[in-house]
Amino acid sequence: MLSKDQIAQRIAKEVKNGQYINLGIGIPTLVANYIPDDMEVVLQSENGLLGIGPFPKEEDVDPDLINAGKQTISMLKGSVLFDSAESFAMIRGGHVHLTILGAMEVSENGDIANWKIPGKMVKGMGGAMDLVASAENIIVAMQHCSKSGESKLLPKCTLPITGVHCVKKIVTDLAVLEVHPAGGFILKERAPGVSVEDIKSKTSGKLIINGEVPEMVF
Amino acid sequence: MLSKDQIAQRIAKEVKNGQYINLGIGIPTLVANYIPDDMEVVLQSENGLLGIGPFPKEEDVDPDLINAGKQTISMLKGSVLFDSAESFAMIRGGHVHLTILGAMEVSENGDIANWKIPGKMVKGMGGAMDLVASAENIIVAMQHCSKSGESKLLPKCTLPITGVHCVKKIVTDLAVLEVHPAGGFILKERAPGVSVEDIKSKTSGKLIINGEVPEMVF
Amino acid sequence: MINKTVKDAKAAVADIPSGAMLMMGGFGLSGIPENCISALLDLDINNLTIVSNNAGVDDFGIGLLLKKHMVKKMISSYVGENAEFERQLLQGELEVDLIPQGTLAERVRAGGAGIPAFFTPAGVGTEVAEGKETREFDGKVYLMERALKADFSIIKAWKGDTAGNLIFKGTARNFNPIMAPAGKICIAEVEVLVGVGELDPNEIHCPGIYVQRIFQGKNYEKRIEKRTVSN
Amino acid sequence: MINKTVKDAKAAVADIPSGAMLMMGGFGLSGIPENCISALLDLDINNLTIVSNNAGVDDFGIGLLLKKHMVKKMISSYVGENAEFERQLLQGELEVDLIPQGTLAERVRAGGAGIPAFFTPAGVGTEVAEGKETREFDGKVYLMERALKADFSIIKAWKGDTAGNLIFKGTARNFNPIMAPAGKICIAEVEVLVGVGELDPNEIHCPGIYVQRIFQGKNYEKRIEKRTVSN
Repeated sequence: MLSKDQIAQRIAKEVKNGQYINLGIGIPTLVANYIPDDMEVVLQSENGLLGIGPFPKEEDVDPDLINAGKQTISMLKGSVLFDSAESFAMIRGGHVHLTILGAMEVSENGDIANWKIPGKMVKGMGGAMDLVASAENIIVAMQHCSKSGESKLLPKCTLPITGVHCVKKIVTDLAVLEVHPAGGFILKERAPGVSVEDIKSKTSGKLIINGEVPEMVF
Repeated sequence: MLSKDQIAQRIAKEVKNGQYINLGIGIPTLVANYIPDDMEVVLQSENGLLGIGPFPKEEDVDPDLINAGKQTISMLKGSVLFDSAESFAMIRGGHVHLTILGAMEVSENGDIANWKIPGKMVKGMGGAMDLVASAENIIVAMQHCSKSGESKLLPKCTLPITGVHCVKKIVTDLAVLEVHPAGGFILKERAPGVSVEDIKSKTSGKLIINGEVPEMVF
Repeated sequence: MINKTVKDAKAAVADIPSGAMLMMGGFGLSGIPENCISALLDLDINNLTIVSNNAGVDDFGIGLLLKKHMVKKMISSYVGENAEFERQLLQGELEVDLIPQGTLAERVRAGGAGIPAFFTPAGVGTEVAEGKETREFDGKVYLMERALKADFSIIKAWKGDTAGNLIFKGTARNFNPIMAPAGKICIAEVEVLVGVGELDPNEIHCPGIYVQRIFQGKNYEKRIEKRTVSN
Repeated sequence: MINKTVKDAKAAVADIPSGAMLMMGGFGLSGIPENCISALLDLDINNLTIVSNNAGVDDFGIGLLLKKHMVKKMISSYVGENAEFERQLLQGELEVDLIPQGTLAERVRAGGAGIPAFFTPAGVGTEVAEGKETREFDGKVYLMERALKADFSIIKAWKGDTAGNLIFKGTARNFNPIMAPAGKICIAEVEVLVGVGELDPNEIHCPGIYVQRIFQGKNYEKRIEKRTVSN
């Protein structure tokens, strides 16, 4: 089973040189730590920045410079600042190539649920619905099962959804899976030491297994 | 009969302190010369400038600074530059209070025709259709009759129209007229030396005369 | 240039009545109009509808207006940092309309730009789409969304001149410049107010035509929600 | 930062094929991509559709492309400065689609912003409305207009960095920044190309994310259409 950092590390391998990327809160944020130094990618923060830098040194903290998770950050050489309408024009217009975000559930047709649990306090969807409706490539980072052991890869989402037919790939603590255009999770890779049977038993949606499933390489 | 400059001078009296104004090409441009010095108004140029200044001195001519008529201009203290989408957001959103423009024909219900003559080369409407569809107050500056002596104030426009029910006031070489909400040109003022009968004979649309019609005062 | 200056926050917000529809700039606590929020707290008004991406925290920002029960309804994209908000919502004392952040930004932009409605893919197939017209363009389904306007938009900039031209700083820009034209009256508070001619016309983020009142604020706290540093 | 530089105009436009849909920035002759226009003239292509507010003059700007019969169709708001244009149009050698300037700007902006359609009051009741859906919102009638996109958008800025971030000068900004995101490939020529980090992130008019190719142009003529001076 992968740690959160290992999930992030595996996702970092999906990143291509020259991409503009939006990273959600949680595991996706960790992906930035594993992007190779020789790769030029630009991270977008939907509150109005292209070119997110590392967290600032204590003495450089600026309340006027935060990311979409409200954390203080820094800028890089070549960064750009803009307003919220421009930021989502960028996202909606497909200029951000890759969105990596967390999820509560993903369905076998690529629907994602990650914003609301009925009966619990609603916090709001923030920019998630815009992101999943727009990016050409959407990768979900999440645990394979909930804390109570229920599969989060389902035939159909049970929670209110954030977007339909949008998730392309899922990286969990157990596996890498792709969503088949006609429905179903194609098992692409196993986490080290995790068996196909184990993944099968923890995937409630349709699992597609084509031949030998390799172990992940980092 | 008023000269072009006198038409502009009379229109300048319609300008109110604190207004943002778009002036069309021709007589409307001359209006700027007659706005009193103690009045603070801002002229918008739809190619991307708020705060049009006077024509530049020869040595200050800048090809990167023109007005919507493609003339070289200057900026004022407090001017702002912006792109074409922002410029028309400003116009369409009703932030420009007053539009003054020329016309080939105005109808008694406030329609305006000023962009196209069938059979002649079409130049295009430029920003005129956006301006007349958006500004809360639209004043037309034009000659009362065409060169061939035909009235330009008509029951209905004969030329392709630029906008419907939009003209509020017309200042011609003969008169000041307001468009009645229910239709008709209300004769408000006569040019010095011009009789009501004269105006009546040169107005083909419905003319509404309420009592004594005063002579214009400049 | 037309002079838009008013004396202070108190003068700027004095005529805001109960039941008004307000837009307030800011993302989280960054770029919020602190001085105007304080001045609103001193007014005896309520039943406000507030359009703001977030709802502040319990003891800062819009949270202060919520605590005083001045707000009837919030129109936001994310309100998860505020326990008092949650309590009022569960008690039925507060309404909330949650909108995808990009849709919120575009609805505000449309409101200022004279666009009454537009189509967006965000929210298709979700509960956000309920009751809304959907339509297919080039094989993809979109929702029709309406423009948002307000009686007053209350924003915060870094620098401004007396004609209302504004420059923002860092990510404190966010919703501030797009809310300016969407309010019938836009009130802008700035950290630094300068005379006309002191800002470069090419560097202005929000043209003064959208701003009706401007003043220099004071005692900015600029509270940080999540101070994160690297070693 | 991602490096977007190409050697020159020739390299930037080399893969533009016959029949391509192009957007070209500029208002009148101000802010037009002079170097790219010259490089296009050296290509053996035709049947271009060009979205540009104007069509240049007989011997400069887009007029040069027209003279070489490279253009099948112009999508513009005003084309009145060009006699060759008129001749080709009357001869049926050229198509033209005339669009209100604000609608043109908003359609381009929508194309880049992922908005497939929107409503505008411009053109209601005129021949521009023919064949278009109309709709009433709050008692006023609007036309539905569709987004415009292009295969290539070709723009001109004053300063740019190697990551494609752009700053414009004066009213030469016009359609340039909004066309950048509306092209699948955006080519930007600049008067001054600098390294990343040399432009202030707060002063950039067009973020580099929209620009795929950038180069420093040369020998700018910047012709003036109407030189008007005061004494």
